[in-house]
Amino acid sequence: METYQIYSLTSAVLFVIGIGGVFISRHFIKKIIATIIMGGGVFLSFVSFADRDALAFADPVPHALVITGIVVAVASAAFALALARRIYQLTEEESFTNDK
Amino acid sequence: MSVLIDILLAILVIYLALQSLLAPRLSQSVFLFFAFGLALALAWVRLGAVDVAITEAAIASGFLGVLFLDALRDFSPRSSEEQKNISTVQNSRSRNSVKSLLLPRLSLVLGLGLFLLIALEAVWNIPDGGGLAADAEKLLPQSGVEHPVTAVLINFRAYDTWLEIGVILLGLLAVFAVGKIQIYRKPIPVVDDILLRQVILFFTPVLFLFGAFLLYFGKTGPGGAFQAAVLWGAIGILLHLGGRPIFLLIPRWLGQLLLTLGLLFFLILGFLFIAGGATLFEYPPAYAGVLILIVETLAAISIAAALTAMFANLNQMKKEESNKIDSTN
Amino acid sequence: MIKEVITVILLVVGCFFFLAGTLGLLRFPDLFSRLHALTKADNLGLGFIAAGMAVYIASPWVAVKIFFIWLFTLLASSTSSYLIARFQKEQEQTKNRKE
Amino acid sequence: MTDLPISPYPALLVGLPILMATLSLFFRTRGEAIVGIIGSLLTAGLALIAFVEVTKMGTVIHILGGWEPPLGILLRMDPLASVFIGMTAVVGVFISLYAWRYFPAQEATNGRLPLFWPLWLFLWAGLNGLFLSNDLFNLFVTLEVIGISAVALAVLSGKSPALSAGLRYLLAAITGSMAYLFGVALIYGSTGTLDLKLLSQVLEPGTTTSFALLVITLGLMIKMAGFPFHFWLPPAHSSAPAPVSALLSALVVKGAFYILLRLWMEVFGVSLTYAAGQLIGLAGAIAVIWGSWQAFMQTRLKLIVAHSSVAQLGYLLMIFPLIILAPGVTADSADWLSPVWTAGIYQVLAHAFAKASFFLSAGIIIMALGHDRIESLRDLVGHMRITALAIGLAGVSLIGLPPSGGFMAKWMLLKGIFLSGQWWWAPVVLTGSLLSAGYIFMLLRLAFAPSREKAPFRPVPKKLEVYALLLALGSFLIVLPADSLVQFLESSEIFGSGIETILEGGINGND
Amino acid sequence: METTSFLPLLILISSLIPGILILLLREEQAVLRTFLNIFGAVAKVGLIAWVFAGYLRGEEYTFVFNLALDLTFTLRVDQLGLLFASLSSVLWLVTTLYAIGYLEGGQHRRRFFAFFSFCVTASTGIALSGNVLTFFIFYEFLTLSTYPLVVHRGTDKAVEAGRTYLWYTIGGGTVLFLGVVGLFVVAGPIYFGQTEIIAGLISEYTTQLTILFFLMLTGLAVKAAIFPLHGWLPVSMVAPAPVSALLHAVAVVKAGAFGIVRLVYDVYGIGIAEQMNFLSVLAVFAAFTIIYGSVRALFQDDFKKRLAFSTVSQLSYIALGVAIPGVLTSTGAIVHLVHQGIMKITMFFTAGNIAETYGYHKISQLNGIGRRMPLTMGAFTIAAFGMIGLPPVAGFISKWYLGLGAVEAGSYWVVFVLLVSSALNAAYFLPIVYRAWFCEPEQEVVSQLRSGRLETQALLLIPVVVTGLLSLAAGVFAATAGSPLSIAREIAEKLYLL
Repeated sequence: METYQIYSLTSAVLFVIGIGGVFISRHFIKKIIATIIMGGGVFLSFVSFADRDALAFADPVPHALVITGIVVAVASAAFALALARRIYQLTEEESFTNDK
Repeated sequence: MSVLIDILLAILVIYLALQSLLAPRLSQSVFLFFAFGLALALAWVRLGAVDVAITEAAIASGFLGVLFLDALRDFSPRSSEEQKNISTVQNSRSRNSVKSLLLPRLSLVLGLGLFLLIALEAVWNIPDGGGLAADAEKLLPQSGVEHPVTAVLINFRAYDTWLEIGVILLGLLAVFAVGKIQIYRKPIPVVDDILLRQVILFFTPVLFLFGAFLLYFGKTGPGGAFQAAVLWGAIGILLHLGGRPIFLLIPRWLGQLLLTLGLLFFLILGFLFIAGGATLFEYPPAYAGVLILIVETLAAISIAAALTAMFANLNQMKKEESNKIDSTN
Repeated sequence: MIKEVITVILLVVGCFFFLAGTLGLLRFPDLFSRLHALTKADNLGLGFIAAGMAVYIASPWVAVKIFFIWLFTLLASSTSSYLIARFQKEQEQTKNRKE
Repeated sequence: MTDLPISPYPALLVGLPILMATLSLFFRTRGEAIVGIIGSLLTAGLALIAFVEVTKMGTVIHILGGWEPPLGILLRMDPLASVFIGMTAVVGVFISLYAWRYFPAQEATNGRLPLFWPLWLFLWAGLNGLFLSNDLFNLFVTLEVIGISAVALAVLSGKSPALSAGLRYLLAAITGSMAYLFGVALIYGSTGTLDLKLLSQVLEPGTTTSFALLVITLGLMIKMAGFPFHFWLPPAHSSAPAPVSALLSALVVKGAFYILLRLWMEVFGVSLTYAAGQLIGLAGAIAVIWGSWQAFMQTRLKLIVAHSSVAQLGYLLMIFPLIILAPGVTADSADWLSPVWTAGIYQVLAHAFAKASFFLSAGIIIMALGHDRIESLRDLVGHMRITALAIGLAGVSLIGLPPSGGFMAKWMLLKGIFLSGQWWWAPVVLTGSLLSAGYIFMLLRLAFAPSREKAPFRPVPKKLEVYALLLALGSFLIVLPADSLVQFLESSEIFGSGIETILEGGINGND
Repeated sequence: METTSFLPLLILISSLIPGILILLLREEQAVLRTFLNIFGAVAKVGLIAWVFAGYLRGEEYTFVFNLALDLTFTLRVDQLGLLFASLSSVLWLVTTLYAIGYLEGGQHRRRFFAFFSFCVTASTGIALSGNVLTFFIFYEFLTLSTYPLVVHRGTDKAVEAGRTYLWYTIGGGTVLFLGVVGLFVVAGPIYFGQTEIIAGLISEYTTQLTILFFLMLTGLAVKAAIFPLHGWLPVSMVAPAPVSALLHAVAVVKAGAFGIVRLVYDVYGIGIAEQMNFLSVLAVFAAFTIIYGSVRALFQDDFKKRLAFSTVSQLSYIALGVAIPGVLTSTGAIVHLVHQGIMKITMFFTAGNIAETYGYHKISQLNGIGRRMPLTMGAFTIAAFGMIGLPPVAGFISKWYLGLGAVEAGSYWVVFVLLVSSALNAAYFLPIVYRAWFCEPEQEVVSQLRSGRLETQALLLIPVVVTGLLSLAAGVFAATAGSPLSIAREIAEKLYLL
């Protein structure tokens, strides 16, 4: 088993955990964490695929994509957090009242 | 040996991810999430993606973790799962609804399991597409920088990066939109703690220098605008926590300039290239190095400002009633 | 050879302190003593590990960098535990006043 | 690829709105609005110039940074993209004009909503970027630009129902983008390129490709509120301020549809099966019936309109089973393809105009009544005839009665359904039409009914009503240039094409 | 189809543009509105007369606009279309005058007259449409433009009637839509008169074409008020009298009947329709509707309701005529399209006049009304005699041709149906006539509308007299060239020559 294979499998697991978390978790914060975990899985898969050919010059494109992706994901997560906090501030709700 | 480390790390990452979602208490969730981010950063290092590791540790784990921690002050210590249990005890009708939720939940979990199996199959059998390493290596000398990741970010795929800087500004605007901009202009109480103040004063130049180093080093090795921006953003956050909200101390126009500088400069530069007959973000090869450094610096300033402002705004969004303040037991 | 031995010894000692600190975090009764265990033991543990790494790499520049890493961690962790303690104390005071 | 004419317009179409958005941040409320409206007018003008350019020169490209794909990113403005950009410009400029009057008029009740203009211009840039993009990862970034700005716009009012709906929307949007991005990672890993054009040449069928297609489709379905994932749309669209609802419904959901269409047609042809098309069509069909029925059951105007969006988007999904040919049919012999494509384009256009108009009218009614419960619409015709007319016209287009654009879409869709022999979709189209007739005429009936109060409607600025009416008329006027529009689109490579499938291979499931 | 002429489009525009302009006017600008209305109506009659003359000289007028792919918007002038177009334009002119008088001082007149114009645009569009698509477009446009007229009064009852009206017509429209698209798919864009297309396809696509025929027939039967799809017609007579006149005589029901004529004669062709036994089904339903409508009419005391059920019955004469193949029955059907329009509009005008002048809505209130409103009731009497089928009024001609044709075709049961329905017609119309002329009024009521020597307002009186005379003239001068009968006969002969 190569290094990249371990992490690419991990990435799939993380992605699924994230998806499950978004749907199943109730608390806003946990839903947001779940999206980040999902993103972590996606980014891990990008880089793990790039790591396959153990060349001296690794493929820089996925690295750049992942950096971009992480920053974008963080911006959305910060926004989601702001929404969650504001909702809590106004209504004291920590999760969506009617499930789903 | 190295495979063993990787397997352990992979298991740790998965465990932390699961636990941060399953932890009964919200604070545990957030701390486990911190740990998850750091473990993931280690995974990046194992995969040889040092740039990504720095970004992950700094932004996804660090900055976002700080935001989560800050949010913890708001939400009640008990997680919603427990609260739900309490309410079901009080109300027998909603207990039925919990029971009726069980079946869809179960099918969802089963579906996810199936999905996971297909996903594993898909990533396991992935054909080797080769990637763009050869192209990037060939064109690297023309890009004006020596570090391929920076070359891709600021030159080959500058458009994505420019949009991404836009997304950060947009994220800040979105946070403002939620909080009704006024909150952000509210003065915050000054912390009168001498130790805190001194430490912040000590760290400010250190962080600044380190950020500048990362920025400059990005030309040749791991580092660059985003990593530097987080460090500089950390300065802003520290100053804010220490009772010196920068955006209240500087004039409005300066704040706006700081926030938009990177995006605007990048864009106007691109428009100038178009006016000169080239395409957007097509650096003249002779000046590429210098221009990229300027673009990176300004972008880093803007991103740092945006991160600071995001934190400042979120930080002031706390619930006013004192009985809601979370005590750490 | 000797370098490796020294490295291993330093790392083991560092790990021991970390373990002790973690044990303290888990076992001590109240916040203050937990903080006490955590900061003291962990900072020391980190120092040993840093020293071990410095010996292992044996380059003066890297050694300086590692030293700075330790120094910053020291500063940050002590300040933050100080703040946590202060926050806890304020909380207790307000609670007492209310009662 | 790179021998196509190069034009600066694609880059300007993304750059200009962001430039104006950024500049508008330097001003306070009024100045920001002025910069914003100037920005929208400039962007719309630019879009029209670019549209004309494409009609003259055919597809134009812009090689960003001078780096050609696969390493660089290429913006491509083909007829299909230019029609979407043109639609965004026309609808966008009317909504901008409306917003320019609406927000000052609403200041007393809603307070100032200062961030509308920069967010809207960001959204516009994101949409233009999405339509122009030719790169899988860049599409993700534009999707995020659209997603964040759309949610931020939706929560502008700052009221708790809007925030709650917005968070739901945002989480759905993030989940959708991440699923999409996972597919992109798999595609990049297995081919080493992100450029759509190159991908279509190198992509090979296999488990990985099929799985990538699955997650990308699921992600985009979440974003466009396709049937099982429509839950976020009605609350988000109905709780936003009126111009924002119009933007979200008319334009934003179309972005995800556009990508889905492009990817299925241009890239994933190799791994599509007949069954995949039927499944996504089924999702569309359920959305049509369910959305229309839900709309029929609502008692608040904006909720009716929002649920109707779910149904109308269902029609768009019903395009897919018709373009994926059954095994044994070749694209040359499939004479239903061009009607189906025409139906798709007209459904997009007619829905954009009609729905934008409808939401703007709803905004006017809320302004006049203070709420949007439909029983208070009594005697709308007597008091606000322009708005009543706008609602009537937009409704007629939504139902698909002649001579509206919606009629053109339904006609072509039915024709495609019959010609392709997939007659089982026909009852869905008709039932959907009848149900939508049900809720539209429920509104009209109330609008004509006598009022129980003396003066139920507060006066509203007339110009607002006129903008809504013009948009509603737009959903009719688009029929006039249909012939030349279809000819123009046929010069686009994918327009009128079909996916040929073989019996074996590819994915069998999609949900 | 080679030469494109804008004349047919101009005919449509002559009422569309006034309609749009009226919508833009202010409510108070009554004079301008009236001018626009009358100008449009006169222009339309003039244009149609011009086109008619040109057509008789052998000129062709076709307007083609390609929408997309093979969807073409086509307006074309042919005899049948011209006949219907002239009927609607002439009656529109008359009804416009009547409506101006009827609605004087009423509310929302701007909306009324605007949609009134749209409605006539739609019905002339139906008349002039050259292919199935164009026909369908105007057919739906007619539905939409009549809705605001039906609910014009804005009362709960009117709104409820509007709802019934819409459900029937939109439902019918949807069925028709399905049929039309299906026809497009099977046979391509069919122009009216190209019956050879279907004839060539019928052996290959028998099932499909049969289904499509009945889908379209069902869609059209809604507007033609054939049992059991007639439910909307009696309900929607809550609308103002001019609207009822329009619905019952000029536009809506005629659009349905005209559509059936087109479907059988110009799309499928009489030969195919007969060969496939489509027509016998239609005949049975039509015959049943004739009797059913008459029987229902017999038991109505509300004047307008009785007229409404009478319409249900009378309209099916057209369908019945279409359903019995033969030159004579076709002539009867086509000419009844015109005759029924003229006579029924007279009757609705009468009902409107009485209601406006004296406020009477029930037949039992009409005792002695003839002495107070001799001209109105005179016109009504002529029309009633026509409906019953007494010579020399117009209705007689249609019934005569229908009966003669039925005998010729050997369908003796049709003659029986005609006789029974005539008897029933007499049974529900003659009492009205009798009451009006020979019963003593129970009390003397003085109407405010009665000004000077006229029995009611001039604008209400003139139209009813004109249409009454027209229905008499159509019968008396039936034999002369240019009369509806002669045109109808020409059309029918052409049909069977093919």
